[in-house]
Amino acid sequence: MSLDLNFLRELVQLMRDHQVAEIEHVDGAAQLRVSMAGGRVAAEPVPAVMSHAVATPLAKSSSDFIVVTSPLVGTFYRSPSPDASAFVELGSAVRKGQTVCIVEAMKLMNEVETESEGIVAEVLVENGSRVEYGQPLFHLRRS
Amino acid sequence: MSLDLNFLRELVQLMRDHQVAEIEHVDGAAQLRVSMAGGRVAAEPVPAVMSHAVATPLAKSSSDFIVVTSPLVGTFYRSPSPDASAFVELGSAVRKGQTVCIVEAMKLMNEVETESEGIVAEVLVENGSRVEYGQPLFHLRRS
Amino acid sequence: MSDTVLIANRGEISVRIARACRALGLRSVAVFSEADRGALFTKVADEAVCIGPAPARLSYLNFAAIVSAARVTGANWIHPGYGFLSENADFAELLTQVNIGFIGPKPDTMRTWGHKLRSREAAKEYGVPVLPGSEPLDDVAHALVCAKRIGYPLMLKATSGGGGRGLRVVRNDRELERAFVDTQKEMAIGFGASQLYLEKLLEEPKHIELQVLGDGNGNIWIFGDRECSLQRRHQKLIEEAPSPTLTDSQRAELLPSAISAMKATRYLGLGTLEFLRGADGKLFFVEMNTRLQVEHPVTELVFGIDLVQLQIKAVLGLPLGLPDQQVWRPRGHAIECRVNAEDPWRMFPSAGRVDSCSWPGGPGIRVDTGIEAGSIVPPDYDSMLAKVIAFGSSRDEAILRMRGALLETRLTGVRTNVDLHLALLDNAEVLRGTMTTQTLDRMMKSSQGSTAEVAKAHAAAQL
Amino acid sequence: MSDTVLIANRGEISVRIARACRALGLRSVAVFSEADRGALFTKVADEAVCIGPAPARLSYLNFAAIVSAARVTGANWIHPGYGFLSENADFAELLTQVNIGFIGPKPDTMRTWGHKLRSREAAKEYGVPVLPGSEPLDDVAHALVCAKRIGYPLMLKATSGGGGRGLRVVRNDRELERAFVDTQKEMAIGFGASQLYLEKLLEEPKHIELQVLGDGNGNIWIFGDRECSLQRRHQKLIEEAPSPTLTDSQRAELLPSAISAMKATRYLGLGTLEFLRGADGKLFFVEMNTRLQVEHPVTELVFGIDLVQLQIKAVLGLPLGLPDQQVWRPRGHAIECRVNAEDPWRMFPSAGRVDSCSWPGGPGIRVDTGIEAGSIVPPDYDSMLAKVIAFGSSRDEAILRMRGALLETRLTGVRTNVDLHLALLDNAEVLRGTMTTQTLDRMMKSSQGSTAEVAKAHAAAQL
Repeated sequence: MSLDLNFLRELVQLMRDHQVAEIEHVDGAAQLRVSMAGGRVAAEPVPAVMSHAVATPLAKSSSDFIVVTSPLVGTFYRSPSPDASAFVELGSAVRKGQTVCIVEAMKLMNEVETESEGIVAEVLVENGSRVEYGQPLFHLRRS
Repeated sequence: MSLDLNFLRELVQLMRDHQVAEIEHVDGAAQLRVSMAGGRVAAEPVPAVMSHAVATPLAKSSSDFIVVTSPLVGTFYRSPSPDASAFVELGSAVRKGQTVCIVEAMKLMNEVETESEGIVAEVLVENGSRVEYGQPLFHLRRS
Repeated sequence: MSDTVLIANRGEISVRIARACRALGLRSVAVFSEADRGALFTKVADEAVCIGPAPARLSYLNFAAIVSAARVTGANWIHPGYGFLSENADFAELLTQVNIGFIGPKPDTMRTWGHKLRSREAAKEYGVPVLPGSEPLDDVAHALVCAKRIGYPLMLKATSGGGGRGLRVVRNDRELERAFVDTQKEMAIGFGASQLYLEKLLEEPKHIELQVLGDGNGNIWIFGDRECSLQRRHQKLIEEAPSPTLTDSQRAELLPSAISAMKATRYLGLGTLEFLRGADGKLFFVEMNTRLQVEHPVTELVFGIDLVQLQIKAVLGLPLGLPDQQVWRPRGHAIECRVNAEDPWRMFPSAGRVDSCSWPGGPGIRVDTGIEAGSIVPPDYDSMLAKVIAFGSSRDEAILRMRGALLETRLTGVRTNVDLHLALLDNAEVLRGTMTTQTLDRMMKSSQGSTAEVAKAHAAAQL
Repeated sequence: MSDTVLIANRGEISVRIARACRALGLRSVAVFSEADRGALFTKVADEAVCIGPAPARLSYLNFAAIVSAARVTGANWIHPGYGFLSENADFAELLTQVNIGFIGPKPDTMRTWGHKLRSREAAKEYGVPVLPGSEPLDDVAHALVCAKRIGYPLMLKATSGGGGRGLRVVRNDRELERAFVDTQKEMAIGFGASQLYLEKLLEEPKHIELQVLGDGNGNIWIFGDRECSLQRRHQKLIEEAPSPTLTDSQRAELLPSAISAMKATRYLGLGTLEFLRGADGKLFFVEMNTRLQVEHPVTELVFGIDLVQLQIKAVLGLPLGLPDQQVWRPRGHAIECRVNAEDPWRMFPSAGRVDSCSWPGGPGIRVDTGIEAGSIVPPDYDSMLAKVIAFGSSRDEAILRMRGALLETRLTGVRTNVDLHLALLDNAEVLRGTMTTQTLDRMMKSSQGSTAEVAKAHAAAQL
């Protein structure tokens, strides 16, 4: 670790803004310690292994929702064929392992199944549009 | 980490501006430690824990010290000629406007005068060495 | 329909290809794995699509994900960059079947010139000198017979090896017997069908290569030579153009057969013919890379051309706008240093977050990178952060500028090998231009004790 | 004693000169004012000395402080860069008296070629075409007589003016009378002794210039031409080499007289002969800059040379290593955009702290800057942050690459004029190459309403 002035400036600003009394950081054993001036002290050694906190696509569930994400890049279809009705609608109750949509890739229709049961609370992608790997497709409410 | 004077100057400024009590940094095992003076130490800017205490050239005085800085870039001489004795010595009492050294530039001997009285507490530059604009030359203790 | 190029790669070369597309007025699509979300290369392309999780086999090596990404983004061309799928003839073949263009040679050409043994045969056919060697070896007994005929020392090589794998030096029958078994075992793990063969060992060779461009109609251009002798574990570290030791008469001798071999196979796109040069100055063809090389910028700087644009134009059938000369003369000298995220002395990779970075600039300096302040260097892929390239009117000037550029290169957050590069540019063999593929190993061994010193000297020299 | 060069300047050009010194094996010393403490240029040079407070007259224009800094650091040469003391013959004269070399022409040459009226006379003497004009004007009556002789429209100019000051267009006697009084008043404030003279006004001129190098012994090289017509308040904004409109026969016509004028005065170092080109295509000499220009990189890129190294070599008497040809042919095309800290639409400068910056790179892109993340842009000096320079094999390619490079340029903390550059590179006159010194003003007026739109388009295009 080389000592960077701008980094320090920002660090100090941060400490001031948040009334931090002490920051200790050991690189070798990967430890981080932050002490607050206000009396509330977070004294426990915290692992400094920064998890590459990536936003939505990885967050597959919260306390309220189950997020169904796309397992591959392709085209999103809500029904097995243009004439057929959708696999699920808003408010549908779905079982674990039920097919909720298709993602087409290389002319192969990949059925996307739920990993747990729930009620379809939100359809996040329009029929026929492109989806990325990991893109949220549905929100299910825990049932 | 190489010891950079400008870096240190700015670091001290940073610490003064934000009342940082301590910054500790070990490169071998990569450790960093920053402590804020916070609300505990209020009255005086706390000097940093550092072997080479460098005053910022901009801060010409603190409550304890008067810093005499170089008004130009050139060569610092403590006496009017090689044979003569120094203008001032450690412990000398100086009047306001007294010549304390010479900074030679372009063969012109520029006498440096104090802006207020005091006792010579520290001579910061060696005779015959080069000084920058704004470089601290003497510390005077208020008398 | 306007042309859209999907870039099936990541990092600096994805940025490089996106820039070439932009200069040609083509739309570009980046694909990325979850480990590369937010990376610079996903922002430089016109569009970016996530194709899978971090492991390359599930993303950058995933045929279906890449083809599907091309489909949903309307891309009708795929540029494979280097590494990953760039030399995979099966992938190229698949693309032709689904009506997507592969920016590289035809699959058949890749199968001939990209195959270690077949390319030897092809080269021989057109009079390109190759090292004495064997046919594919059936078993140990066969190997011993061949070894006797050619004479030790030898290299035992596997056709599907690479990057130092499936490669062993043997100096007598006993070593050959053991190596044969070991290599077979090594290749059985994850390298698929592989044939073994023997090749005469050149001691202290130099690595020299020719840059080829073909338009698929039998028109061939050779953009001079490069020398890439500074290697470690068969990974190139510093490359330059032209080679400091190749003489003009050697060049003149080498080119006609190389050109005729490329002409005869109607080579399309970029390719590199790799040679080894022995201590006696003789050159031998060893293999061909049927793709864009990491070190292509040194050639670009001395010829004033854009190889990636030319590659794309050649494959898309656009006019190349090149004069008719097959052989161009370089102007000046260029050197490239690969800046990697690693502790070069202890050979540790150094993944993590780049907290700040400041790249060099000014006259003669070019930087190709996929890194910016805040970038994550994932542990999943190779460790190259940037290529710093210096041009000079002479080799001396290029080296001087490179040294300055390295001193101006500052990254925090990850450890880099900049200090190793500075040490190399002070090495007497490198300065004389007499380095071989053994020079770096030799330097590392002799400096084992003084590592700390070098690091200290560098820290002091750093801004 | 080894040679040490003190760089009496700041910002990007100080970095540029330090790099040239490093490439030549010369020690470099940066000088800086208190406002520039910690700036990048103070770290790139081998050493740095504070010479005074922020105001330039107390630091960068302070003869005594600079000479004293040279003395205490053992510098025996001073490179003045551009601006500041670079065209101050008195400073150059002083240096010869204290045995310090000035990296520029001899003081006498500066006094001849750097003086607006004297250089007109010198140019005429050697057959270089100049605009019809007057001798120095004694008073208004004299001015009216001269105006009658030459014919309106005219420019009333002051010899000590510059950057748009001391310069007025007059279209009849009444305007001339008023302008004469106003200009005298303007010049009385801080411009010292100044003479007024008249020059024929060219409407919608192009600004074209020749890059000169002399070795002081009568050997002269002309490194082609540049066009710098995109100006605002006489400040250049975009420059390119070669000029897109100058024909080869015009070049052939222009060069012999320019060379003979430079030869006869045994010109030493770098210089630039500035011409105006009227709508009829005729070129007229207007003035000479006896120094390195901001826009020198575009010439470097198309000729593959290092002008700052050549300048230093010429003045230090080192071998130039140039072939004997006086006139070189450029290869390709180069464009430079000056990235300034300003709101270009409201013309506000934008001093402050650069919180983050990410410069473009890759093939054909060069960036010269004195800025890094965390840099302070002081309000005391000019607002240029960086020069982004793009090279291409054709003008179209250079423009395409420049557009991409500008899109990749990201700074936070200060406002820049990158969006104005992008708008200019979309302007039809610029794309055709028919722009004049009026084009930028015209575009600003017509886009007054659509400013917000342009800014929005740019924000969308930004990464």
